[in-house]
Amino acid sequence: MGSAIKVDGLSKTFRKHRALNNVSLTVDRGEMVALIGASGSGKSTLIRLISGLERGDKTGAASQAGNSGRIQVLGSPVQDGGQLNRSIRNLRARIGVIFQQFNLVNRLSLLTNVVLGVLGRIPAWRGTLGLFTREEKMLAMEALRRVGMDQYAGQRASTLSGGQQQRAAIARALMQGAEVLLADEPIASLDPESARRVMENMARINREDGITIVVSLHQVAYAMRYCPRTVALRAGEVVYDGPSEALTPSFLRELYGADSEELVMDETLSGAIHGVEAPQQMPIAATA
Amino acid sequence: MGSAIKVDGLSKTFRKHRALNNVSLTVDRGEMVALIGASGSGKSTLIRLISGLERGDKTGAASQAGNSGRIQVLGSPVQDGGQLNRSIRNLRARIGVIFQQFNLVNRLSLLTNVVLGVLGRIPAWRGTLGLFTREEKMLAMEALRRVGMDQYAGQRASTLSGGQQQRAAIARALMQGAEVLLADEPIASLDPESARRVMENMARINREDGITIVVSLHQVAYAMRYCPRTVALRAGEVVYDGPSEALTPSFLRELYGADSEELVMDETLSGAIHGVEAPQQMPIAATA
Amino acid sequence: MTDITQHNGRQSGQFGTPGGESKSLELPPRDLKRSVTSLLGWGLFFLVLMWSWEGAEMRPLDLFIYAGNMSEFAAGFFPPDFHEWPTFLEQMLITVQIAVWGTVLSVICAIPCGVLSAENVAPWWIVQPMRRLMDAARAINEMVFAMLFVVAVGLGPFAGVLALWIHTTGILAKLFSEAVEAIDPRPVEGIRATGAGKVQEVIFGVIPQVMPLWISYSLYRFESNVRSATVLGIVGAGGIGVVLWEYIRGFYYAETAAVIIIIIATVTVLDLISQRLRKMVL
Amino acid sequence: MTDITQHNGRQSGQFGTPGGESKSLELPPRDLKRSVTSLLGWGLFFLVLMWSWEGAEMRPLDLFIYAGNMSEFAAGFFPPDFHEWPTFLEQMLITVQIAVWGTVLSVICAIPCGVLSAENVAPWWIVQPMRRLMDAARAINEMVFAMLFVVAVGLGPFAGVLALWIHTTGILAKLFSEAVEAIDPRPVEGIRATGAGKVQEVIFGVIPQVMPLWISYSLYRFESNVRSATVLGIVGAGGIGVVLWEYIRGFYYAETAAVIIIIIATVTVLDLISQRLRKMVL
Amino acid sequence: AEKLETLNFGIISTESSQNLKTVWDPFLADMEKKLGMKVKAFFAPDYAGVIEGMRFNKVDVAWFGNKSAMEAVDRAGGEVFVQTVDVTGNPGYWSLLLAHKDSKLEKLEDVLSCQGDLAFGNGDPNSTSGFLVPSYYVFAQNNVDPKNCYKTVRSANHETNALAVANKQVDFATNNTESLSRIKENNPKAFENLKIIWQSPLIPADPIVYRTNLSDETKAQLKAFFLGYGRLGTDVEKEKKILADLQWAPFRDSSNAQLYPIRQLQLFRDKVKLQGDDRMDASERNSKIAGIEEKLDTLKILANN
Ligand SMILES: Nc1ncnc2c1ncn2[C@@H]1O[C@H](COP(=O)(O)OP(=O)(O)OP(=O)(O)O)[C@@H](O)[C@H]1O
Ligand SMILES: Nc1ncnc2c1ncn2[C@@H]1O[C@H](COP(=O)(O)OP(=O)(O)OP(=O)(O)O)[C@@H](O)[C@H]1O
Ligand SMILES: [Mg+2]
Ligand SMILES: [Mg+2]
Repeated sequence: MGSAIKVDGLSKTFRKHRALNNVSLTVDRGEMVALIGASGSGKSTLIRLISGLERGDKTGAASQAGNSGRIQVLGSPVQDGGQLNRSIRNLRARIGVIFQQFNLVNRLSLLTNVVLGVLGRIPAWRGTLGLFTREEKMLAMEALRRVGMDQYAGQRASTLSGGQQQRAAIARALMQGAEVLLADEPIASLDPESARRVMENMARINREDGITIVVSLHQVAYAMRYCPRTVALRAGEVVYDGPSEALTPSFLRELYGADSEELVMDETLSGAIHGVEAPQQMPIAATA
Repeated sequence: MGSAIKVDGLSKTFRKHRALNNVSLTVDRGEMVALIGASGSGKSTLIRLISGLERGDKTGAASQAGNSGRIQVLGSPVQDGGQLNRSIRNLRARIGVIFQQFNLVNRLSLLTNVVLGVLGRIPAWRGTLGLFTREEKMLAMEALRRVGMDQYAGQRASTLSGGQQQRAAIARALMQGAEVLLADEPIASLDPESARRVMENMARINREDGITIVVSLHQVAYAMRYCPRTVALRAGEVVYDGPSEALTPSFLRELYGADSEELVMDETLSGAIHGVEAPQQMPIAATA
Repeated sequence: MTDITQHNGRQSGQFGTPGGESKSLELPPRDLKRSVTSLLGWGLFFLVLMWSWEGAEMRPLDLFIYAGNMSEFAAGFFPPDFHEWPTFLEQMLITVQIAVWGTVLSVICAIPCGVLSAENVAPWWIVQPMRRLMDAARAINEMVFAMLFVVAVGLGPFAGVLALWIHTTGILAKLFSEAVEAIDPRPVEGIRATGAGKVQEVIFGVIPQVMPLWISYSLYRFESNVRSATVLGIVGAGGIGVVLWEYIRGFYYAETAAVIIIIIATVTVLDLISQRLRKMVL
Repeated sequence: MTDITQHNGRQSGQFGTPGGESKSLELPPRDLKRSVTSLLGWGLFFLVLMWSWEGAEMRPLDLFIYAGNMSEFAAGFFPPDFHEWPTFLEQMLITVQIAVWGTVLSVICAIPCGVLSAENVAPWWIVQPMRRLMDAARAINEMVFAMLFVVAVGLGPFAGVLALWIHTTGILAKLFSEAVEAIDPRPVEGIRATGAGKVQEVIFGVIPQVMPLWISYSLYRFESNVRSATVLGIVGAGGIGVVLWEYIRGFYYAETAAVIIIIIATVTVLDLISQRLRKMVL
Repeated sequence: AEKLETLNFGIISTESSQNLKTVWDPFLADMEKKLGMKVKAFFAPDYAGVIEGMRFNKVDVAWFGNKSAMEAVDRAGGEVFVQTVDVTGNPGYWSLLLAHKDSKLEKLEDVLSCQGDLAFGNGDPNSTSGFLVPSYYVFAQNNVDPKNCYKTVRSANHETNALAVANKQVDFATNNTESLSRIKENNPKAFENLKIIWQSPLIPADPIVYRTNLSDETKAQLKAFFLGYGRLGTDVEKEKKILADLQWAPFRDSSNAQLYPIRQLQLFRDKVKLQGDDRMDASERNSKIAGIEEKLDTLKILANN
C-alpha cells in the first residue's frame, strides 16, 4: 500500500530564518503520530508544507540526492523542489487539516463553516452555488455534535469563544472525511474534557477507519496517551522519531530546554507534564 | 487597601444567549487567582468585561439591589449597569490584559507591538507620534527576553508562530507595568517549558511586586501549581470560589462534564490532568 | 479519484454509531425576520430593476444589430496621430501638477474626516454630521466649487486644485471611513487595553490595517483627477482632459486616439505604483 | 495618576534582576535597504510636491484675501427656488433609472474582472492583462464610449447606460481587486485545504470578507453615476446632472441651489442605505 | 481704475471655433508685445467660470459666443468691442437642420407636419445655433411645440447630433455651418451621409468683450490693438497669416448692439416658457410676460436703428 506521508530532505527558509532544515519523515497508512517541539520549532510549517499550502525551498541545500524537498501523500506527489503538483486539488480533498489559528470564515455561520468541509467531494457546480443537501447539513450537524457544538450551529463563527472556534475547525476537518488528517495543536484552547473527547475521536477514526493522523501537541501527556509514535522537532530538525513510550523526562527536558534562549530547565517541567501531586509546593502564599 | 477587583451582580447577554449570569466576585490586591471552566463557560467574557472592553447588561435581571452589573478595579469604577465610566482610560493603563486571540497588530513588527504597551503612561503627544525612547525600546526588549522572544524583535507579528504570538502578547502586557493583570489562557499555545516560564514570571511579579493577577487556564495542573485561589465558572455562573488545593477530581469531573452536551466523563480526565504514568494503557497499537 | 458514496460510507463510520445514544439533531432554525427582510429587499431590488428597464429604454439587441456602426466609428481612431506630442506631454504635466496638489490636500483632510465618519471609531453624534458634510462635499457639483474658487483666486490651475480638493475629500472620506468600518476589531482592543488614547488606537490599531486600502483609494482618485476635464475646463486651467475634450468635439479622432493612449499609459503607471506601494505595506 | 518614574521603578522590578546572568540585548537592526528606499520615496514625493507648487500656481493667501468674493457669489444661491420641482423629480427618476442599470451591469462585470485582477487569487499572466484592460476602460474618456454607443443604439438613456457601464466596470474592478488583495489569507487557506476549487475558495473564503467593502464601492459608484452629467448630457439622455449643468451655465443660481439640495438628499439616502446594508453583512 | 500689469484673457470654445493653445500662441505673443503688458490666456471649454471671473474682476478680456457674451454683458459688466470675422469673410455663421442624405425629408415643411413619427435631435439649451435660433425660427414662428410634434426629442451637442443623423439614429437634428465644416474635414464619411434641409438667418460672429470698469486708457489700447491687427503696421502679412491659422480675417468694430438679435430670441424663449408655466400664479405670470414684451419692444426699436 505504500506510505501515507513521505517527506524527503525538506527545507523551508523564511528570508534568513530557516524554519525547517532537511526534514525527512515517513508515516505509514493507519498510523497516529504526535508532533512535538518547542514553540517556533517548525511544527506548523511542516504541516502546512505537507498539505501543500506552503512551498518548500527550491533546493534543499543540505541534501545531495535529486529528490530534495519532495513530499508525497497517499502515493501522489504534493510538491517537489518548491514546485506544487498540478493535481494537488484532488489530493487536498483527501487530506484534512486542522489549523492552529482555526482559519474559519468569520462572517459565515458555524454550520456553513463546517459544511464547507464537503466541498472537495461534491460536484463543483453544487459546491459553487452553495447548494448543500439536507443530508450534508445533517452530516455537518453530526460532526458538530461529536465536538459538542451542535447547539451553536446558527451562530456566527466570529462570535464563538476560543475553544468553540477550535472545535468548529475540528468539526470541519471531520466533515471532510479525509484519509489523512493533519491537526495543528487541535486541543490548545480546550478544557480537559473537550480535549479528551477530541483526542478520543481522533484515536477512534484512526483505529476504526484507518485514517492516518499527524497531530502536533504541546501537552506531552496527550501525545503519550493517544499516539503510539512521536516525532520531535527542534529548531527545524527532527531530533526524535520513535515510540512515544520511549520518551524520557531527560529527553523532554533537553528538547524544550536547549532551544537556545529557552534557558534552564528545572524539575517543574516533569511536574507540569506528569501532573502535580503536591499542591502544597505552591510557591506563593495567598495574600487574601 | 480595598479590593483590586470587585464585580457585583454582573450579567452579559448576547442576543438570546446569556454568557454571564449574575456573577459576583472580589479579588484582593496581591492575589493570584485562576479562572477555570469548560469551553464557552464565560471566562473570556468576564475578563473583557472587567477590563472595560465590553459592556455588561443594562439591568442585571437576577439582582435585586441597585448595584447590578457594577465593576470596580483598584477602587475606581469600570462600569455600572452597562455604562462605562468616563475616566476608564486612565484606569485601563493600570490593567494589563493578555488576550486569548493575542490581538496583535499584524502589520507591525514584534518590537513595535510590544513597545505599544507603554502608550498608557507616556505623554500623549509622544505616543501619538510613535516617538518611543531608546530606554522604552530596551524595556520592550527586556520584556521579550523574559518570554524568550528577543531574537524575533524585528519580525512582523503576522509571521510569528502561534506560540510566539502568544508570548508577544504576554510581553506587551508585561511592558505595560500594570497593577492588575488579566490573562486569558496565556499558555494555551505554549510548549511546557515556555508555559512554565510564563507562569513563573507571573507568579514572581505577583509575589515580588504585589501585582494582582487573574489568569484563565484550561490546564488545571497549572492552576493548582501557581494559583492559591481558583474561581470556576459553569455556563456563566460562579460554581466554585476557594483555595485551589481544595479542588477535587470529582468536582472537576462535574465542572467540565456536566456542561449539558459535554457528555459522560470517565477516568481519563483525572489521568489527563494528573499525568499519564502508564503509557502502556495506549488504546491503539502502532501500525508502523 | 474519490467518490461520494465511498466517502459517505466511511463517514458514517467516522462519525460513528448513528442513532442509539445520540440525541436527535436539528438544523438551526432560520432567522425568520432576517429571511423575510432579505426576501423583501431582493424583491424590491428586482422591481426597481424592472421599472428602470423601461426608463432606461434598454434595447440590448441594438448593440449587436448595429455593431457594424461601432466598428466603423472605432476605425476612425486608427492610426493614432502623435504629431502634436509636445503639447500632449506639456498638458499631461500640467494636469499631473494640479492633480498632485488636489489629491494631496484632500488626502490630508480625508484622513481625519474619514476616521470621524467611521461608526466603530467615533460616536454617532460626530459620525452623522461628519458623514452629511462629506455627502455634501461630494454632491455639490464640482462646477459650483470651481466657480466659487474662480471668483476668489481667478482663473487658472489653483482654482482647479481647490475644486478638486473639496470634491475629492468628500469621496475619499467616504471610502476611508468604510474601510475603517470593515477592520478586525481585535488589534484595536489590544491597543485600547494598554490605556492608549483614541488617537493612538487609530494610529496603531486602525491605520496599519487600512493602509493598503487607503493607498489604493488615494491613487485611484489621483488618477481620476488627472483624467478630469470638467473642473479644469471650467477654470481654464487646461490639462490633458481638456485637450481630449476639444479633440473629440472637433472630430480629430486620430489625435484623440493618441491622447487616449497617453492617458492609458499614465493610468497604467499609476496602477503599477499603487500595486508596488500596497505590496510594501501589505 | 501614574507617573513614569514610579512605573519604571516598579518595572525594573517586574522584569527582575537587571544585569547579572542576562545576556546583552540589542535592538533589531534596521532594514537598511528598506529605510533607504522609503527615504528616497519620500524625498521624491516632496520634490514632486514642490515642482507641482509652481505648476499649480498655488497662492493660498488669495483664498483669504478674496473671501468676500466667495461669500458674495455664494449668496446668489439663496434662497433656493424649488418652483420647478416636478421637473427636478422627473429628471431625478430618469437619472436613477439609468444609473441603476449602468451600475448593476458594471457590478456584474466587475466581480469576475476584479477577482481576476487580484494578485493573491489569479496568476500574474491573467492579472496583468486584466488590470491593463480595466485601466483602459477607466482611462478612455466616457465621451468616446458615449459616442461609440450612440452610433449603435442612438441617442437616449440606453447609450448612457452602456457608457456608464464600461467606465464604472473599470473603476469597480480596480477597487474590488484591491479589496481582495487586502484580505486575511487564513480563511481562504482553510477552504483550500478542504480540496475546494479556485472558484469555491473565492465564493466562500474571499467574498464573505470583502462583501462590506464591495457594497460600499458599488453604492458609491451608483451615487456618482446618479450625479454624472457629462455622459448623460452627451448622449442626450437628460437627468438631474444635466439639468444642474444647464442651470449653472444659465446662471440660474436659485434653481441650482434647489437641485443641489435634491442631489444632497439623494446622496444622503444612498449613504444611509449603504451603511445599513454593510451593517447587515459586517 | 489702476493700470493693468497683467491682462487676463479668457478664451472659450465657442460654437464656431476650436481652441488649441498652439494656434493661439503667436497671436498672444504679438498681443503682449503691442500692449506692453503681460497677457495671461486661459482656455476654457466652458464659459461659466470665465463670466463669473469677469464679474469679480478676475478676467479682463474674453472671447465669447453670442449667448455667453450676452451673459457677460448682463451679469459681469462686460462690453462688446470687436467681433471676429470668418477667414472666408463671412460676418457670421448659420444654424442648420440636418437629415440623412437618403431621408425623405427635404425641406423645412417636411418636419413641421407633426405626424409623431420623427425623432429629433435638438441642441444643448445653452447653444445659440443648436437651440436658440431653431427654437425661434423653426418652431416658435410656425407654432410648433417639438415635444408634442415628434416621437422623441433629445438634447445633445452638435457632434453627437451629427453622428446620430449620419447613422440614422435620429431623423433630423440641429447643427451649424461651423460644426459642419469641421465634420467635412475630419469625418468625411459621416459628412457624405448628411444633407441640409434648412438654414437660418445669419448669426453674428463671435464678439470679444472687455470689462467696462477697465481704465479708458486700457480699453482704448485694446480696441486699437484688435482693430489694427492684420490691417496696420509693417507686419500685416505675417499677422494675416496668424489670423488665418485661427480661421479668421482681421477683426471688425462692434458693440453691444451686436447682441440685439440674440436677445430677442432669448426673451422670446423666456416668454414662451412663462406662458407654458401653469404652476405660477397667473397675475405674477402676466406681469412678467408684460415686462418681457416691453423689453422686446425696446429691442425692436434699438435693433432697427
Ligand atoms: N459576540 C458574541 N455574540 C454572541 N455570542 C457570544 C459572543 N461572544 C461570546 N459569545 C458566547 O458566549 C459564551 C461565552 O464565551 P466566552 O468567550 O466567554 O467563553 P470562554 O469561557 O472564554 O470559552 P473558551 O475557553 O472556549 O475560550 C459562548 O457560548 C460564546 O459562544
Ligand atoms: N511567514 C513567515 N515569515 C517569517 N518567518 C516565519 C514565517 N512563518 C513562520 N516563521 C518562523 O518559522 C519558525 C517556525 O514557525 P512554526 O509556526 O512552524 O512554529 P511552531 O513549531 O508551529 O511553533 P508554535 O508551537 O509556537 O506554533 C518560527 O520561528 C517563525 O517565526
Ligand atoms: Mg504552530
Ligand atoms: Mg475564552
